[in-house]
Amino acid sequence: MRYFLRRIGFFLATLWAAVTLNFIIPRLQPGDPAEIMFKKLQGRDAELDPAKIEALRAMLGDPAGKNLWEQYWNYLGSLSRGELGLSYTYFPYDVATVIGVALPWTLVLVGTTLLISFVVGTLLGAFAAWRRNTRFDSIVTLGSTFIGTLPAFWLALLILFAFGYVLGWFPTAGGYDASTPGWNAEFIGDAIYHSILPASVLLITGPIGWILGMRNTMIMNLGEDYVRLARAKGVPDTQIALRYAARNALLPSITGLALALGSMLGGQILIEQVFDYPGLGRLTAQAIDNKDYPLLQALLLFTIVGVLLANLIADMLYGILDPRARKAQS
Amino acid sequence: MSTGVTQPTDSSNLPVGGEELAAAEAEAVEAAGPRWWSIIWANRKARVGIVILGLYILLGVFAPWIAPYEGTRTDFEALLEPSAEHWLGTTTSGGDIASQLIWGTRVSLLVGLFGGLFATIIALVVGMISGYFEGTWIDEVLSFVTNVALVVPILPLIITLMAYTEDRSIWFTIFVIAITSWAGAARAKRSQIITLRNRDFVTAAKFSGDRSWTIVFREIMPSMSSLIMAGFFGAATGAVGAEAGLSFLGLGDTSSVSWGTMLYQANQQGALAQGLWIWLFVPGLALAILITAFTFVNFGIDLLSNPHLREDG
Amino acid sequence: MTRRITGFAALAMAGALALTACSGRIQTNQNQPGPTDGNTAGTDAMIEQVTLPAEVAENVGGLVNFNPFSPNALTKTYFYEPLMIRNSLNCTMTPWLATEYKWEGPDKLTFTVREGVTWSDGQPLTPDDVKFSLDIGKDFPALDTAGVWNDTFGKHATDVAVNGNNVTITFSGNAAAKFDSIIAVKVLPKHIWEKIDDPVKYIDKEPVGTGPFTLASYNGRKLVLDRRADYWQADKIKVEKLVLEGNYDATQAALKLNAGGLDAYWGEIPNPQVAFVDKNPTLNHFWYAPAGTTVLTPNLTKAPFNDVKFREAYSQGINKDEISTKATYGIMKPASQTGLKLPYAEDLMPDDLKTDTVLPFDTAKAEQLLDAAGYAVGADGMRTNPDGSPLKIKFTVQAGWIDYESTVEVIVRNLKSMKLDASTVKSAPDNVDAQKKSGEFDMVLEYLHGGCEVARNIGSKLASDQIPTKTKVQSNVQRWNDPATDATVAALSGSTDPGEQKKLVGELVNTMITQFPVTSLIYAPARMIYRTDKAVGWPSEEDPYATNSDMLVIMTHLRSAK
Amino acid sequence: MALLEVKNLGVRYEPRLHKPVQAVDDVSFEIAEGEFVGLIGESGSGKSTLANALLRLVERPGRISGGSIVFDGNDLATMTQDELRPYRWRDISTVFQSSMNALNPVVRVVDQFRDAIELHSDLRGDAVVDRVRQLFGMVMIEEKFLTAYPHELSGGMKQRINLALALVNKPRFVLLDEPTTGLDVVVQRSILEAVRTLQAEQKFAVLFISHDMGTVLDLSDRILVMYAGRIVEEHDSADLMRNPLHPYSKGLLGSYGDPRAQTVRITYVPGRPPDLTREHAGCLFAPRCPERIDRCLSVEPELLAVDGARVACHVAQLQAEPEDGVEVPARSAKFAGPEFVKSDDESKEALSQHAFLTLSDVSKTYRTRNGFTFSDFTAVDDVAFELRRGAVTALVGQSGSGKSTLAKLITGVEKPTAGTIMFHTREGRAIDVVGLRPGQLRDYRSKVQMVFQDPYSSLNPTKTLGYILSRPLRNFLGLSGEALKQRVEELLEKVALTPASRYRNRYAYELSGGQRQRVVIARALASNPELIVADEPISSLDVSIRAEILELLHDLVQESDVGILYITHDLLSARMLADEIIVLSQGRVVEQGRALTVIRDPSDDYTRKLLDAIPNPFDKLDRPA
Repeated sequence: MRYFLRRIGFFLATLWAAVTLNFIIPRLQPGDPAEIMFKKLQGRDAELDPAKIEALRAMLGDPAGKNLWEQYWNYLGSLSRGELGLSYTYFPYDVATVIGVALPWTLVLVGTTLLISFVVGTLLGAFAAWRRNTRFDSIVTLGSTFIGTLPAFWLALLILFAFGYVLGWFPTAGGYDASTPGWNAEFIGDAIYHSILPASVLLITGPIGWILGMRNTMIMNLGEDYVRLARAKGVPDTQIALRYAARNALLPSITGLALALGSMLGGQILIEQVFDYPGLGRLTAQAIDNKDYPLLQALLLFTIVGVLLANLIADMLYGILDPRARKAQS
Repeated sequence: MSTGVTQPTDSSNLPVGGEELAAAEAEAVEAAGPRWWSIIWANRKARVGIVILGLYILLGVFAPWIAPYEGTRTDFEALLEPSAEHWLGTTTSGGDIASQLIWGTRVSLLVGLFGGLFATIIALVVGMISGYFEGTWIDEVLSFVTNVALVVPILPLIITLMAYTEDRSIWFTIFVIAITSWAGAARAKRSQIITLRNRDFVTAAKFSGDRSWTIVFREIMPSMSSLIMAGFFGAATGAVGAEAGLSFLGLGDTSSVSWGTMLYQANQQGALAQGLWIWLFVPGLALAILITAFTFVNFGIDLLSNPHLREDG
Repeated sequence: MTRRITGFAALAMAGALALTACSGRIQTNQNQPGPTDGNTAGTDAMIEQVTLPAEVAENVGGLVNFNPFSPNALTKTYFYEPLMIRNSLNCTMTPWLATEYKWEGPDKLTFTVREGVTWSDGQPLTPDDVKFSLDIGKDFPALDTAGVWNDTFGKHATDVAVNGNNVTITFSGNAAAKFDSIIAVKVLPKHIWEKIDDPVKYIDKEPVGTGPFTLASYNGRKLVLDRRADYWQADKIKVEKLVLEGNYDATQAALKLNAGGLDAYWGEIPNPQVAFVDKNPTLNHFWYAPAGTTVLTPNLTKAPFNDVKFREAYSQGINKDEISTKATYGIMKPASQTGLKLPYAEDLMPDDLKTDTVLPFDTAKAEQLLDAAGYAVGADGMRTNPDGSPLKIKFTVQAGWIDYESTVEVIVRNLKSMKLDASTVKSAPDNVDAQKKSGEFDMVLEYLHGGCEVARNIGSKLASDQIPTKTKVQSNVQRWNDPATDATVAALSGSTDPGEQKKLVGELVNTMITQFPVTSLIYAPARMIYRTDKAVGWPSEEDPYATNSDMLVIMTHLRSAK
Repeated sequence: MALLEVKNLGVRYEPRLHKPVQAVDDVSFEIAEGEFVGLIGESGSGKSTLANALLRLVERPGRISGGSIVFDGNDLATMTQDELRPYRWRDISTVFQSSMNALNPVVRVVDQFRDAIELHSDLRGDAVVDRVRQLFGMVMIEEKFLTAYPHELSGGMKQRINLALALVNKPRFVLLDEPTTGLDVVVQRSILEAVRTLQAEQKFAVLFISHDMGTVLDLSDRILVMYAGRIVEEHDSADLMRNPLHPYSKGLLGSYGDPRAQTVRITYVPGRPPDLTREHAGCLFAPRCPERIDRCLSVEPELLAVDGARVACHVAQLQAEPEDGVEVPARSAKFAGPEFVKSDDESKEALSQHAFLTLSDVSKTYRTRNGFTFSDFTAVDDVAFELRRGAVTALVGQSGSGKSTLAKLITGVEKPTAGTIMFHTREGRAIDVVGLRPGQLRDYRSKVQMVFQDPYSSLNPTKTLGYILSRPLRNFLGLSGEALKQRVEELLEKVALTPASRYRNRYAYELSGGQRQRVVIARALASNPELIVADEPISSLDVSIRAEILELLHDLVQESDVGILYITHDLLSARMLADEIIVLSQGRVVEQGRALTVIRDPSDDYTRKLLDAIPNPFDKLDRPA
């Protein structure tokens, strides 16, 4: 009980701090959204037409007009009512709608690749640990170390260059093309076709962390006495690997997965940028670029709540999976 | 098996007696277990990492002598093919790619060194103090700050902070990277110090009349050196990557040449469409190899704190 | 983040760009590159489909909105039409929904509304629609993009009246300078828009317009428009299907163009000659019209930039040819110090100014002038202020604007060779704007608009009421503050007499070439990159009937290539 | 035929980074069906490696370098793991040393039995649970713990369960590797009782490995003594006590004394075990051996039969079969090395000193919050006693008896919830320890110092000994420069780390355990304290060197007026060092008095229980008191 109260108290306090930071950070940036929007619309080299800028200011509301406290209270007030405001960029759409459009793309792309990476990575890591110091292990660890160090955006550029431009096998931008979004085969096929390149980048770089994490915990677990005892018991190797070492080594990975799923809501800014993928990451980049405060705040809030909830879930999951943690919590 | 215990064997006619035995014991204390550098060096990956890192450092330090031209020079003819004058050709704006690459080493190493250093220092101070005063309000506050820093999405934060600055110097990049990337390490150090704090030698230091500050930074911190080193290299790896990512987004210090800015320029100038693959490929490769080197060195450092991972035999 | 906005952003100007009421003269520039063969022929056949880049950059897909006031309307060009369209190069006027206009004194403007125009729902266009479209900005300042109801550039309107086929706007005073904004006002169907509670937040999913196309489909990514057979000038529209799709970066755009996935593009493609034209010289073309001038802008409130001799001196030592090469692959030519877009605006040049007004690159002369003005070389080999204090110049440039960065690189190198201690500070574009507002900069690059009305481009650049304030970016970034110039600008903006205009422009030009408030570098482009396998008749230097900001006009010129 | 025949077994570690080590060298022995054999060895003797080799659990970089392990006629040493599997747990099972980790922490206890049962028998389902119930009964664990997770069990319970687990398939041979190390004396006792009973019932053969001769002698038929990877003596246990042949065996036996004697004498083996990574010639024990002859330095002794036993010692062999021209000392059961003597008279004298620390009615209650309710736990309950200058007072009790809490209260680390603690300084100043503010506490600590249990964790591994010793000198005495250096060297010499200049710049990890503990004592002495609280200072040291530390502490008290509070669970060592013994149980003082009186004539049941739990090899012999 006390544990729960503490967790929830922490959750709320962190949420408040994050929400406040979330309010402050976008406002640290210089620039007037109306002017920025104007430049965006008119192009870099354009006549500065005061009439148009004024009209835009009137449309978006002038943040310079109110003092920060007032803005802050309004912000907290509307947050508590669940109002996130209207996006500047997609005016007059409200940010929830905008996020709603981008969310499925990120969820599907990042979620799927994350799960696949997790499964593949964990299996490879476990196997590498079990076959420690073999050729397989060296290839997996060395390979994943090297691939893991490749800057993901660069890898994305190379893949885009090779398969998108040189070979022309895959589209170079976007989430779909001619099809109409919805539950129809044409669209799903189209979306999958477009997601192959970004997904491949995420699938190349994704499993690395899981591989190394799993390998390390599993190697440590293999040195534990209960694994030695299992050997002494005559438990067959595969069972030792799976039921003893891997099962226990999996615990941190599973909470890690919960956390990763939480932070997934932030999208993959760089990758989505390179592939021009219509997900939350690109949306975040746009919002930053456009000084779209309402959208940016909502996106950051979304990510923060995602991470916090994931933390909460991870804690509880750990409690369920590891009886030791349960005791520590009570 | 303890292998650190030693005993002399050149026992030529040893009489039975305390004094001489004591003398023999005194001799014996000289031999000790393997030193940390030999543990690291013995690991093949770490060795490769150290060698590569060394080469990069040489390249960075001696860039003015190694690079054919100044990295910022752009007054060559544009789009030259690789040749004796321009080993990797020139960019669309007439920069020598090879020179930019070599000079870029400096920026990445600088970012790695100082970004890693600053992040580690922040993590260290916050983590150490928070951990040592676990349970007090100091810890509550610092842990809270750490946790908030952990949940705030880092990349948007960095981008926002970078966009805020007037002067995008490399030092500001380093600063921003450092203040956004310390939290995880601080948490690790906090939990480490909580275990160390209850070691007898800490209590002993209290009994020796040492004050909290001395205990935290002179007694406990040196025991965490492998964790700190690992944290440093981790942070350095992150910093190098972050700098490249930021530069790639056009938020870097464009007045100095770094691999990230090279990639940015290449991407902006349509290197893909113009087929200038060297321009795009080489900086990323240099970056990847450097990060690999960092990671490999860290493999070696991990062995210090986690003997399980030592690849004996 | 992404710089891929510039292309489509220029397109967005189509519905918004102000045109001025001064006259101009078509000139062809023989120096401009870009082959034009294959662009002039054409048949009367229909063009099956033309594909252009999307007008919106930020497209998460599915957020349909055609409200022309929304920043993110999927198109602002093809549904709602303006009253008249003016070519920003040759300044000719094309009547559109209005057939005629007439100033009845500087405070009364009358348009004659075209007859026989129908909305896409079959209703006829009425003068009431025009009145409604002008009035809407009164109730909703956010929709007053022409500044009809406020005092920007001329006095505000007091009344809009319908009289038969005529719509008359009455102003509280001289409003001549508002003309260009007013002709660009989008005409809305009153019978639909009058029912909308809040047109500012109105999400327009089924647009009813007078334009040449109707909405066929939108899948969140690809906007397909169909030709309207009952368009009022349907005979001029040969394009059966117009597809607006994709916001591309330079690389993708080049690829799409080369592959035929895109028929025209007006964003930046570095080195279009190599990246595009050379790949198929008969079909691939580009034309970069000068839209304005990139000017070196010093901070005139600071020493030594407040010294005209200093400004004159360094202006001699800037290598504009190299800037042209490094920043634009030699496409955009060095610009005239007059601030006028030459040769298009040649007839506005004072008659006595027949010399080449592009300042030559002459470091020796610059140094000589600096010596003469007392900027002596100090012990460290760098020049000092006349009072002996150290002289340092920080050139602030928008980080990430690659052509600007290249330009500044050249300038700083030039300044150094004049023994001036110059350095570059690359700053976020937003920060550069902040500095322009606060006046805390030494030198920046600025854009000097090359529109038809000199009062609103060179005039704005030099008028003291256009000095940026803490909260507002305005044109007079260098902070030129001269009552005589202000008087000239005021006279010019209220003037309708060509002779007087030319005299007044001459005064502004004189200020430019003798006072060097800013130093012209190279022309800034209005790009048009296109292929001619499907459609011909794109604007070119031989036929500069429009720029990329007038796509509606271009649509009426396109003819089938087959 | 013997059940297990080990012949010339060798295990070699060949790590990449270190020099190779022959951890087990040429070891041969036999164990008959149903026989109980003890294996004695101190840290680093290779006994655990031997255990791993017998179970074929040696992992890289170690390997079995030679010899055979014949079990029931089949050589385990050369089998593949697959061939070996049928033998595992059905014929050979084990109880590991670390009871904490041998059970999988995330699996319920019953399921850990299940796989052992199902792998090797036809029992399934409820039959398995029945069998586990039966085993729980055998080791006296309640059935409700069947579904518990390991962390919910106490250390003793875990080890009982491990024992039950080892017996699950009625094995013929059980290897017990230090099964009671780290457990409380009383718990230790009960587990050994369980082993004894079950072995008597089920007649499985046992190899019982321990560092503590006391526990092994008690149970075993036969003893193997291991030193530096070799068996140095093999002897029937009863005879070993009377006639130990190897000097090392004598040294081990000499470290036990009879606490009831008027004057207790115990010996210790000076020096440290050999570094097996170095080349050696001759007998590996020779450097520490008081009976050494020249031959010992050059010729390595073989394990040969002597008087019905086997011993690897030239002297013992020569004593049995003299050789011309080689002189050997006369046979003696006593270790001829240094000896520590404590007489009751000293205690009497010490107790006449006046008290300088007085505890009156001291209680300490910890409050834990559990949801919205609180539960109180009284760690120290109304305790009163006095400490005397120049005297050693032992505070004896099991873990949880409150003795460590008392130490914290006395040193000012924690405050009592009730009662007073008064400290009278040499200068006659009275300090109210309870009322000390943090600033004053520091000053108080210059008078009260601690010696910790684990010398491995109480010395900072990153600091030189010189630094460690300089801190209190600098902080409390304000010494610096040459004076500081000199004082550091004096301290080192005082604890017999000579020459001091050699040690000053050393690190703790370069020292042996005994040496480290001497440094810890030196540090405690640095501030010239009036009271030293020694918390189990010898319990983590090898048995053969414990007396050395006791002697050092004893000498301190004799030489100065410092008082020592000796905290221990071990009545024997309390008797060895202390003048007065205070027995604590559940936070209360249950017995208090002169050391010998408490030992000889305990008035409390608890004290008697503690006394019974002392593993004393001499219980079996009728040694005069």
